[in-house]
Amino acid sequence: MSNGNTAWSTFADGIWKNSPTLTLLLGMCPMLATSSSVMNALGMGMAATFVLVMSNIFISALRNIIPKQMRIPCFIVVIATFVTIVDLVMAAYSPGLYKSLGIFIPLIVVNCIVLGRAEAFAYKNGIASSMLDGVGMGIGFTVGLFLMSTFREILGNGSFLNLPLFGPSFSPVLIMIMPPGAFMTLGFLIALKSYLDKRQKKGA
Amino acid sequence: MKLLTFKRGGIHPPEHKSLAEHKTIERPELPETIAINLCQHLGKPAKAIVKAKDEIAVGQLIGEADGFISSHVHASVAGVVAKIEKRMTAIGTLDETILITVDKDKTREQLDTLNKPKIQTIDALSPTDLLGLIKSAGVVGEGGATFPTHVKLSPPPDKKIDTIIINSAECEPYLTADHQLMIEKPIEILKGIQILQKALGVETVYIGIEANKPDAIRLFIEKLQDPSFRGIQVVSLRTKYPQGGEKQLIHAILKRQVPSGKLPFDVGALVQNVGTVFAVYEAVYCSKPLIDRVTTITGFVNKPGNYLLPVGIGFEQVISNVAGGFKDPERVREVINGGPMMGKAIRQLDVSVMKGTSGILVLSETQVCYVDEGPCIRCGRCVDACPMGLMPTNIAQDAQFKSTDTLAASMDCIECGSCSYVCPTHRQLVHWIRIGKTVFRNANRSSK
Amino acid sequence: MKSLVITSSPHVRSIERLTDVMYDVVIAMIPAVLVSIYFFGLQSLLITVTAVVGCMAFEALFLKIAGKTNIRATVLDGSAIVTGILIALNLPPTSPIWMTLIGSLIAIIVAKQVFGGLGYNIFNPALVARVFLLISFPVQMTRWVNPSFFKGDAITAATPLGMLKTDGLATVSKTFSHLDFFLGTIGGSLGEVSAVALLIGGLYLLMRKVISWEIPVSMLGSLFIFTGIFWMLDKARYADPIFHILTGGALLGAFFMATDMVTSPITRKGMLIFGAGIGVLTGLIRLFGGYPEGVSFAILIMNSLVPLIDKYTEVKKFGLVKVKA
Amino acid sequence: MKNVFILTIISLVAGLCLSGVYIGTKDQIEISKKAAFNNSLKVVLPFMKDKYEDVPPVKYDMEEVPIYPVVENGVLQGAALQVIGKNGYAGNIKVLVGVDKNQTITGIQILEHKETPGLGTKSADEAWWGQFKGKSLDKFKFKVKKDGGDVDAITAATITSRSVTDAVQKGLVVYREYAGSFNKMGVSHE
Repeated sequence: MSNGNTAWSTFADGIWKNSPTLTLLLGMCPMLATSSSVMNALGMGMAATFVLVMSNIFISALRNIIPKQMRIPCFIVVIATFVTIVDLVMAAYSPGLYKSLGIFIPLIVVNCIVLGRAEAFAYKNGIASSMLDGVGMGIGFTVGLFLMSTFREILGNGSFLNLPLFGPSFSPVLIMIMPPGAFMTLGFLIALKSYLDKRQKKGA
Repeated sequence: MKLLTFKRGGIHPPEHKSLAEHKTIERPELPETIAINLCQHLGKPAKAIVKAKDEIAVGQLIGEADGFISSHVHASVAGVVAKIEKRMTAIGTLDETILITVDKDKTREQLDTLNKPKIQTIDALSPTDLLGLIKSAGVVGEGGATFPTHVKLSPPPDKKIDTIIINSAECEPYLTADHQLMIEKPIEILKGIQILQKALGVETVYIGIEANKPDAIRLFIEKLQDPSFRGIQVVSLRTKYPQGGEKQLIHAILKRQVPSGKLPFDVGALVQNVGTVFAVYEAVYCSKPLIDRVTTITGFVNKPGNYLLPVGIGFEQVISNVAGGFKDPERVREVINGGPMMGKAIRQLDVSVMKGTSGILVLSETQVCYVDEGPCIRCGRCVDACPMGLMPTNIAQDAQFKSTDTLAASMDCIECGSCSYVCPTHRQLVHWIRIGKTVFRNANRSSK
Repeated sequence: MKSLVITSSPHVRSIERLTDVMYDVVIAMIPAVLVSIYFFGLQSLLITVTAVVGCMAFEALFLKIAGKTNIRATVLDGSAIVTGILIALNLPPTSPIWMTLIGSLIAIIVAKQVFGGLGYNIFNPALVARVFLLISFPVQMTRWVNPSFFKGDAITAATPLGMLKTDGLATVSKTFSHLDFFLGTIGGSLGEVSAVALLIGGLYLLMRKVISWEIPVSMLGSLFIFTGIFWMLDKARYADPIFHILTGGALLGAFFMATDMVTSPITRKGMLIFGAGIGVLTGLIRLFGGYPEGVSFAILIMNSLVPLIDKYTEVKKFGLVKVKA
Repeated sequence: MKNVFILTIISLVAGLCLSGVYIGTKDQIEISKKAAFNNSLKVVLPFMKDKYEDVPPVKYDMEEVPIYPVVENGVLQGAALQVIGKNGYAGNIKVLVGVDKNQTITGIQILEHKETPGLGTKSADEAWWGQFKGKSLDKFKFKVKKDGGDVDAITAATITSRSVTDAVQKGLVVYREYAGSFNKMGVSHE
């Protein structure tokens, strides 16, 4: 396998095949909580991607310095730093989004995707591929959130990116933007993904 | 009279007894050949002690008991041994079988002498003598389980039996053989009971008869007026399936529960089928081994009735020559050895009648239940119907998925079929529970 | 002669079939359906037909997509029809057709088939549909009208329980009498207005032994006792227990939904616990919860406890007695 | 020892970075917060010219009601009051109520709530709260119609409507008291 191919698969794995939300089922808490509107979902996705990429880069860079026994505290410190940066910047320049994402921004610290990639990938791989992995996983997370929030916002609020799609006579399916709707949508998305994967496998 | 019954579960299937009810026991034409299986009983098969071309007489010992739980097998006809080979039995096993070419005249002649009582009383015989006679006559339980009777009559010394129960419930639908035997041979049966009383040293005997046989109940009450039959009582049982289950019968009559995993003698009881009692009578009074038995042939045949069949007569022979043949051979779908609830469907017709064949039931295409298992809808009917207080649907499910959580309970199942009978989605509960027993045994074996 | 077939014992079967059970339930619901047509007019017939056809169509569709073979038999086994009628009985008389169809979709696809079809669903499909609709479309789901087939136009009205929640007990007692609750001349969903029609259906089911007495009796009994205690404490504030039994979905739930075999315990003792739990939860939600009516939520909550109840109420095996020493 | 040292270094570097970001964003965060609140104030007090008096909350019936009065040339022009609507569908509702000098409502804003999305949240739309505009205590009954008042409740969200209506009424009552004491004593910053 050529080198370019490996880099590509490192990047592409996270987007679909090992999608963190639909296959690895990581980061479900922010996923369920912030997918009630596309705007929130994209904000969350980008914030998490930023943290993921930056922490992957730094942890990979420091992987020869960080002793094995102390790696988890070190990861947390690195991740928490970037999360706090995102938190502060968002509060300063995007107060509306900051308000609606609320507690979930600081909670990126304990998002399993970030810590999981740090442990499983960045600590063992070089800076460049760690960055690619971070970008791929981040996009995968964002794609999952985007799919879910699109479905939920259109059905549950009759809008997309806060733009109303239907006339005033449309009754939105309110349950979809409430917590039960999040679980149902996630279930259906996972089912859809395994169905598509299975069909692809059969075709190949 | 108050009707006794067991407390939990039970079902009321349609009886269909009118087909063969009150039909006098007939002795059929003898066939040209006969095939006697050497494993007619629960336990180790008997060993053949004759060989091809040997000339044999009626009642001659041809298979010798091998081990403690085993039983003798005797020739039911006179003739010449044609060959000895492995053949399919009516219960689906493959066993050594002795094929005999029948000498009809000699058979008839010898049977007449054999059927005559040789002694008038049993006063001269000790309990050990009685047990020996029963053992050498190869008597086994005729209810279907075919447990060697002499073994059952020799409980371990620390188990004291205080009550004998004669099982005349005949709760299986369609079957009427025991009923007819009671009507025709009451005195012989009572004498047989006396033998059991003496052999075990037990005074108290209950004859349990289901209330759907009022003539038999009346007849026995009348016969019991004779003061020589001491300690014997008739009890009427409610008509409910499985009233004749050993543990159910003990519970109904004595209000004693046989503990899970234990045997009747653990609660001081002994249950004998009425047919077995008659065989015991013949063994002692006539020195006649168990070579024929009363069997009900019923269902989709022209001449349903009760017949005294020699052990080893072929099913095909029985149905076509004895019971007048199938009503419409094209529409016959299933032939069952035993009753409809617990009997086994046979694979082919060239199997022969055994000591445990209480009935031969022929079902037509409209009577057969082709099984199209649906999903369990958790209606709970099987739980209500189970006389053993089990949860059949749970056991079946665990058996299906090979999970051993509840399978220990499957060992208590008596396979009476009540659960499968009531299931509205036709789940094969008994079938799955049987598989569950095997799964459980294997799991236990491998864990040890 | 054709070759013999081999079946496992027993070789005779009870004539009772799954379809008989299901169609008995359908028959038992006829009085309630008729009363709803009498009170609310053809609209209610339209809702019922839509829900039933919707359920059967969605079931057929799902089985087709899932590649099942016995589609016809499964769709016609009666369970989809029962679910359809139950959905209709749980909807207000002004329900739009599209909402009824969404209800059928949720009941059959989400609550039933996704779990594996009949026998494997954890929650009562009709109730899942009702709760889904209630949360999603609260406006349409709480638009009640007075029964007015003969009086001309329907007037918007409140259900007695809704009125109790927003206006207090005094207004309720001024507006309705217990006879109204009994006959059904009150606002409410199609199937919950007439206590007498539900009782007829319930008695039919009991008589046919499709349901057993344990669940209805323990559910209504515990609701009666629970609301009765509060009524005794403060008669001006809390409604009397008879009111609570006759209004809302208590009777509909007790006879037709809590008794759903698939989603209720198997054992008799379990049924008693299950029913009692529903009664108490219903009372709690009605007296202290946010929604005026709590039967659906109570049943769904208890549905989720069924495996646990079954585990702890296993029937006592025959022969579990001490061996005499 | 080495482990602790490395962790300390990493933490130290991280801390330094963070202090930098914090200092860089601190002012902007303040500005954003103020801007957000000012936007709400502008909606409820259309006549306000960018300036309100900073006064301590008014005490009313066991609770403290934050008040933002607008004073021009020593004359009270009106005020925004931050009142709590009790017993909402899911907890309390924080409402900002704007009142002008004629003691009529100029606007309201829902600051915080936990109501059902799509139902209770409709109370934040002007389409609904617009009905309060220009209403005063003497000419309008601040109760939902079901309770015998003049307020059209939100369909299927009577409880939310009732809670918000109570809050608005409370705002008017508190303002009336405040206006009374203001006329006696002027602006009091204590």
